[in-house]
Amino acid sequence: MSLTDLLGGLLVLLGMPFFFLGTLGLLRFPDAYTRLHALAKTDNVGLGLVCLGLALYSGSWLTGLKLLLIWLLMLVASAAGAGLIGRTAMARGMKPWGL
Amino acid sequence: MIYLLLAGVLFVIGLHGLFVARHLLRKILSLNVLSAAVFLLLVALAREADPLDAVPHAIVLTGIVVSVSATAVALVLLVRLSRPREDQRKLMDEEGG
Amino acid sequence: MTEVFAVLVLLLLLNIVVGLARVLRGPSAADRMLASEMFSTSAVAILLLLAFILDSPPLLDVALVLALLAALAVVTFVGRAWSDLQSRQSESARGMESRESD
Amino acid sequence: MGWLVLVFDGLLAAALIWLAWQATHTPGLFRSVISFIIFGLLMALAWVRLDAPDIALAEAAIGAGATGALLLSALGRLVATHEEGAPWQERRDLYFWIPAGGALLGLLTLAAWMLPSPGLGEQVQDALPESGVQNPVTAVLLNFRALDTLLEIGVLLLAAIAIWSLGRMPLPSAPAVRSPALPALGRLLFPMFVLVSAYLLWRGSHAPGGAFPAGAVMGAGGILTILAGAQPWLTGSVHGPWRMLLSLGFAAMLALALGVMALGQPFFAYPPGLAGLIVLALELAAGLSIAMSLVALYLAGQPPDHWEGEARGE
Repeated sequence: MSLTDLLGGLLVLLGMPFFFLGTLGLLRFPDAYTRLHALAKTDNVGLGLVCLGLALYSGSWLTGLKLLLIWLLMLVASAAGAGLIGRTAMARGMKPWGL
Repeated sequence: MIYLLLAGVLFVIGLHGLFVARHLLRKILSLNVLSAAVFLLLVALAREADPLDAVPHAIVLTGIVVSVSATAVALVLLVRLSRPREDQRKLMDEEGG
Repeated sequence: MTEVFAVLVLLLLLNIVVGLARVLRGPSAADRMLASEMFSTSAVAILLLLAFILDSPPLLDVALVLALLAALAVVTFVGRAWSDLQSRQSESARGMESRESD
Repeated sequence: MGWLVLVFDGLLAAALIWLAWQATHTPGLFRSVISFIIFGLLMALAWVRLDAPDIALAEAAIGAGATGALLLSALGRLVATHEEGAPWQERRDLYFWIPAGGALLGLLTLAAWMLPSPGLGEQVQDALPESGVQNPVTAVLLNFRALDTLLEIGVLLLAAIAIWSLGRMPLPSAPAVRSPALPALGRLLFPMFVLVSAYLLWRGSHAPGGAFPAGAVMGAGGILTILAGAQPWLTGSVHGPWRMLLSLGFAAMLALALGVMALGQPFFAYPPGLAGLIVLALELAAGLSIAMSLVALYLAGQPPDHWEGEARGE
């Protein structure tokens, strides 16, 4: 097993806690706004680390580029989605927790 | 084997929903669950063969598209049905004039 | 390494199953939508890992399609399902959240 | 590794059953629709487990994309989104349903048991070199069983016509909040949709992909741009004959089938040597038609001849 393989696997492992914490946040946070925050961490950091790790692990440029594209698409979807849901929730008069 | 069982259970759930659900949207969802169960059965059986049988895969691909078209038509009918009477009359006036 | 990945795939699936509780509890439509978005991220990660475990590159394409369409569900939800509900029932806005949550 | 696979399958099956139950039997229409969308997502994983990446692609594109969008918009347009009373009818139905369900399940198992076991895998493998493509599923769809595909595209066309015949499309309501993110998202993602569907179409000849996923991804892209405020491309007098593209796939396949018949070949038997080219051309035509039909299905009615939306500013 080469060094890049090991490093890739390590990065994937490092990304996993973000998924679990994201679900924990989804279940435990008090309202939609805070849950939005938990979700964004999973989409951005968790998936990002998994993609980066697998790109290192695959050792091929083409696969790496595809993984990067997947991550970027999820980033765009997550960012736009979070903004849209947040704004709409505000406009509908949903009160943020603790305010 | 698990997937054959799964197909069976989903089939029963879908069929039950299709017959006893009150709301039409729920009936449409049940129909989709039912078709998913049939697709699952076909593909799970195809996997038993060696080499992998490509024909059920192609048939299921066709079936997915057909079930989407059926769902779309059913949903449009459902939405038109649920409009109040005067709303529909207005719509017809617009179209007539 | 693939054994480690296989365990991770299992944990991610478990993650989804646990997260289903949010779909059950709600309370508002947005919370359920967020859960669904979370699952599509997890499913993308599962597919990516599976592509390496099974050594089958087509799964990367499946993940790509899922990532591409992740935006569609949220946009439809915000643009159609959620805002239409509001415009039609804005007069009863107070009772809205509780009714929607059933 | 064995137990890992077993636990994975078990968890997936349990989640699918739970979601199917949620979608069909619990109160709250929105909850049902979301459950069904997640059901589609997990079905994609099940297809992967069943060694069917082609179907996984189509399910990801259609199940998670187009069906979800259709259901959510229909839900938004429904007047009464809450139901009165129990979601299903009386409980005494169970006395009928338990035996009836058991009997049906038994029959289904029996039918599955009696199917000829080896399947057609070997025949497909043997004939694959003649089909002009290397992916067996594409070969079956567009060469060996092209008749099925012709009829399927016919069904799609028929569905679009049926929806148009029901009247004009409902005017899209303005979103409650104007967000700059939405048009930007449409502009940013649309080229990606074109790129990915072209890639899938090209992949189809030698790996999972092909006209169905490509068309579905393209159709989803069209739906996204409509949601982002674009006018549908099917607008009558403005785009005129372009509407005919809806029937392109059906017309092309039928013309080809009759054409080879005129050359003395049987229905849908491609001349050897040209098969690869023909399959690619048909895939392109079918993919375009599938994409446009999905957009037409999403519009839920006949698009107007003149578009009087606010976006135009002419």
